[in-house]
Amino acid sequence: SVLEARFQARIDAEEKIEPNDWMPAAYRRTLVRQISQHAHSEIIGMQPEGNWITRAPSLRRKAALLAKVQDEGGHGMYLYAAAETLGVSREELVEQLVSGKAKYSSIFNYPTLNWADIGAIGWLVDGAAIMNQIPLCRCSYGPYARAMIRVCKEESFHQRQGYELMLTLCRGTPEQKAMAQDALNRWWWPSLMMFGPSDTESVHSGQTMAWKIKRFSNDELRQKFIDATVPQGHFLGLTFPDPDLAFDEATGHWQHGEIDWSEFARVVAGDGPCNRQRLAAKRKAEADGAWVREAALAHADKRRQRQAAAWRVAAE
Amino acid sequence: SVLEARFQARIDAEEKIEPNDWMPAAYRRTLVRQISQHAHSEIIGMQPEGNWITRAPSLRRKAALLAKVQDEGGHGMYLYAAAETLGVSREELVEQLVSGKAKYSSIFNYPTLNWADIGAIGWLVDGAAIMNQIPLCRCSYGPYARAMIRVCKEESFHQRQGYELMLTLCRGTPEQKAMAQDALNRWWWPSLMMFGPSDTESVHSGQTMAWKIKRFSNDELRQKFIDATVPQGHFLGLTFPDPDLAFDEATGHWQHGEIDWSEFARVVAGDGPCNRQRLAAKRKAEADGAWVREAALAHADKRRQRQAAAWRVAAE
Amino acid sequence: MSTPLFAYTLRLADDALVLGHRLSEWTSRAPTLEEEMALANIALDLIGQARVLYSYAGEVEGRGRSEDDLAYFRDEAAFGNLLVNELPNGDFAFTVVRQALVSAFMLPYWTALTASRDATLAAIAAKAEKEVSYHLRHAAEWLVRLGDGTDESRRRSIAALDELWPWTGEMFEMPDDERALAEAGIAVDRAALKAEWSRTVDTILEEATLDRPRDGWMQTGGRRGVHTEHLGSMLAVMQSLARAHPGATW
Amino acid sequence: MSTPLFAYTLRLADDALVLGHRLSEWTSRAPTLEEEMALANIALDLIGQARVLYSYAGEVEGRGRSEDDLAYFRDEAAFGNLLVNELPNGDFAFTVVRQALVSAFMLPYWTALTASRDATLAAIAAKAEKEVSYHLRHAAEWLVRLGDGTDESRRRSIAALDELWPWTGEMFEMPDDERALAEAGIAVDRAALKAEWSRTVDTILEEATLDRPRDGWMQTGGRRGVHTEHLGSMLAVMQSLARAHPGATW
Repeated sequence: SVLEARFQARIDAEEKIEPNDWMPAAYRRTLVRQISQHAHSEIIGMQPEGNWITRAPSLRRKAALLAKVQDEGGHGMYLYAAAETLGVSREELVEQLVSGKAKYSSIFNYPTLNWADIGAIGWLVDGAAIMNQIPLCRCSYGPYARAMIRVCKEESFHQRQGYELMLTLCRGTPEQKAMAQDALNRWWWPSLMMFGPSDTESVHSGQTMAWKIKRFSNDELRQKFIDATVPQGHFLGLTFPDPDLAFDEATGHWQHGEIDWSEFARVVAGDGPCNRQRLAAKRKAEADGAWVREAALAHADKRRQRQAAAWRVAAE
Repeated sequence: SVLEARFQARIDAEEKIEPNDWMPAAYRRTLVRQISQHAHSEIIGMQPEGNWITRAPSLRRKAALLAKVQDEGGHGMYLYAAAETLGVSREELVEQLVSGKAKYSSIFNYPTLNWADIGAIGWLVDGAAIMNQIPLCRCSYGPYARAMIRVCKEESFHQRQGYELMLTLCRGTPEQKAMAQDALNRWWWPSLMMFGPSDTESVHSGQTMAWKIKRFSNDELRQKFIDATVPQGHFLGLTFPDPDLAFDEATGHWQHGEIDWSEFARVVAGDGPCNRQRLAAKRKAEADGAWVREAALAHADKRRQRQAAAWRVAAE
Repeated sequence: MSTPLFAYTLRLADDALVLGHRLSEWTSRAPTLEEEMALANIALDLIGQARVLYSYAGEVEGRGRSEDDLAYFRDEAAFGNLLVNELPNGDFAFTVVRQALVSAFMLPYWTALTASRDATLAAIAAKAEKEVSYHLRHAAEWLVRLGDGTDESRRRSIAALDELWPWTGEMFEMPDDERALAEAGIAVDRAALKAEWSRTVDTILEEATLDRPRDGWMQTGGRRGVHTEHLGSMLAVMQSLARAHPGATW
Repeated sequence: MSTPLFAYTLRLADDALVLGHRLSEWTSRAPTLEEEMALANIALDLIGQARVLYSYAGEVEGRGRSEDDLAYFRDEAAFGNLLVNELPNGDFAFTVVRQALVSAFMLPYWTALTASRDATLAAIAAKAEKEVSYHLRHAAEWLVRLGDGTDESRRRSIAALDELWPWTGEMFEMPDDERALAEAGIAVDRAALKAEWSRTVDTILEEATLDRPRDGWMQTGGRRGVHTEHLGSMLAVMQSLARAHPGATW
């Protein structure tokens, strides 16, 4: 259609699409799915890290972790707001999360088992997220692109903080270094999976590339991440749990062993270590908070009515 | 009345009164109140000690503490059973406890704040309880006397175990010894209050003495306890939190300072450190378990009906 | 170097840490995302206050103890915080009512402490005053919503108020070693803040259409290290990792 | 002296301690006084099993570690217990269903282990077999009552069964170092017990009028020290006092 052609022309010209602009239904649908999935990931991602707030081993780390988790809540808020510009409400989106209809990043279905996991999440998980998200700062949909600029700035702070935490552990006692190694062992492969299936398998890529929602392929981003991260890990004195990891002088890239995509598929489908736990915790929080949200609405209502009555009196 | 005179004669002859024997209504009432209060004390007493089961510092102590708390549940069971022989049901008694109508020993309204409190409860609280309870083994009401024989045997084991725990701490590190001293500081006065008001103030004593429910006055029992306990404390190398504590060569007794009866009255009336907490915990356990008890009844009922049906079929 | 000043500063720090820790337990459990952020903000403020106070206490003590030594390597009986701060969070109404009652006291407290002759405490107080003024406003707004909201929120608010009231008296107690400090213009007379606290609370309760509970016997003990059973369990968790690796740097 | 025997004994001990600890958390919270006693009995049996197993593991290791060194001074990742044992207690239905599922496995396990060539393990197994036979009977009776009780108890039983089922597969996994021990007649082939377990569970579920959940993906990791987030919190509390006073005698 003419509208579609004009829309694509704007995209091609690197113009931003804004909420009131015409857009194809599929573009809108894709964005809602991607943005809300991203928002849900921030929200569910608060759980594994939140697990260590009460046990953080120093006050400085406790404050930093709490602030980090709070930032994630903030990211969730910006992203829900960006999704709302596309005509869905936050309530609908949360309902989709709680009912299990909506997905969130599968990485958060892994447990945080020792303190180094907090470092590893910052270093690897936030690191991988940034690789995915930096191109999104130039995404064709304006509100999403602007939200991502803010998110990326904070994420890269978190990433540096996570790496610094790992560094402290790796320069600490043997027990602390062992924690760091254990965390790397458990988080490395799931982090690589965060970029999604290999390009040969990926379903949505073609159209989202054309719409400039996505700008690089999964494998390209994964390779960028590996190339950036492996030297960092070696600097920490840690070993990656991949015997096939090797530097290819010819290409200048780190080659990695085969990713267990059956594990990825399984965890996405619901059978990960913590899928049920995460959803149950979220459901419980929503259910426990229902009376509070109702009270806030009821009070706002009473207030409005009282104000209206006061105006009527004043008008008489 | 003739019945009353005959009843008192049996008591005077040290005969035991049994459930089916005639007894004055006031005797029955007094016993129900005393036995159920005693049972409730065992049940509520599980809470302060239970507070340390998950943190017991060695497996031996963990097992011993769990077994001890279990014994207290057992005492509660014998005592409820003894009370039931007087025509009240356990449900009624528990209802009185949960509704706050029935009392329990006020000592359990104090918190257990360090591990030595577990030793102090065994040494002092069980020690005081035994002083109160040994004469009850000869109480005129048969079922109560027999329950107390069993209870006393276990309590004196707990008392020795508690003292041994204190001894271990007092021979341990300075921190451990400080725990023991801290525990003695907090538990000493409340333990003395366990014997009840001074004889000059005590209300029920005369009649219960005549009925041989009680055989010694509050002050007599308290003095016995102090005389037995003070040398034990000194052997531990601990200081009692009573500057007036002094051995009277003339009487051969330890003299103690004034007891703060206003504190006692206040805590009995409901304003102790843990009164609300203890009752709330008991209420929560009862409420949380309601569906289980209902299920057990429903299942027993179904079973009976199926059996009855089977018999009818067999009879046809 | 003075021991009363050390003990005093430590108590202020313990108050902040213990309540901050409790609030941090709300993480990923709050009733709304906005409230998630707000509770974390308040917790962060309090943990921040605890950090500077512990650091200063360590300096005053002069034995080289760091903020973490004081937070992670003292036993329950050495903590001098208010009992009300250590009570478990309960439901959201309990958390809100506690925050309102405590902040209504802490705001005039910090205001008064800005005039302390101890320049460090005065500076800490000036920052804390701003923070707590937000805590009070936030908690009061919620209390009004809950008290004047639905039947359920009202019922829960009344229950929380009733539950918490006996723990408020301790706020106005002056530990012995604090009197001299107050007379010297270093610390603040806590008892003198009772009237202002009362007015603030009455104003909030009135807007929340809630009755003020009657004063009865008041719980006490925290300042002497005699706590509730809840602090021990909280510290067991909070200190577990630090204590498992004594001497480690994090 | 063999490391596999040490690791194996330790896993058995961890299984017993972790589940025993969970059950001990029911203290003063059980639905009836009788059940209070029964849960404490089972917990005591399990803690007792853990004690002799840790002692024996310490002996086998030969480095002088006591039962308490092994229970209180190992980190989460060193624990080799089944994940199912570390899950929080949930409601009474969850506790009952877990106890039934685990006991239905442990009974034939201990029975088989009574024939171990390792005399100490055989003796421990003989005692444990008697104990677990009671645990199984007790849990099964409750499960029948709950499954065939009220609508609510039935609903809760189904939910617990559904929740717990994915954690049962791990019981039949043979850690590598256990195979050789089993072949040497010291340990027991866990996988070989699956059929008997299945029959026992089916019998109980039938009487409880409950459907057996379908087998799906099964959780795993405990044997390699990769646990749920729940074990860390449990150990933080359990080990707190012992770790705060390293080297002390209790």
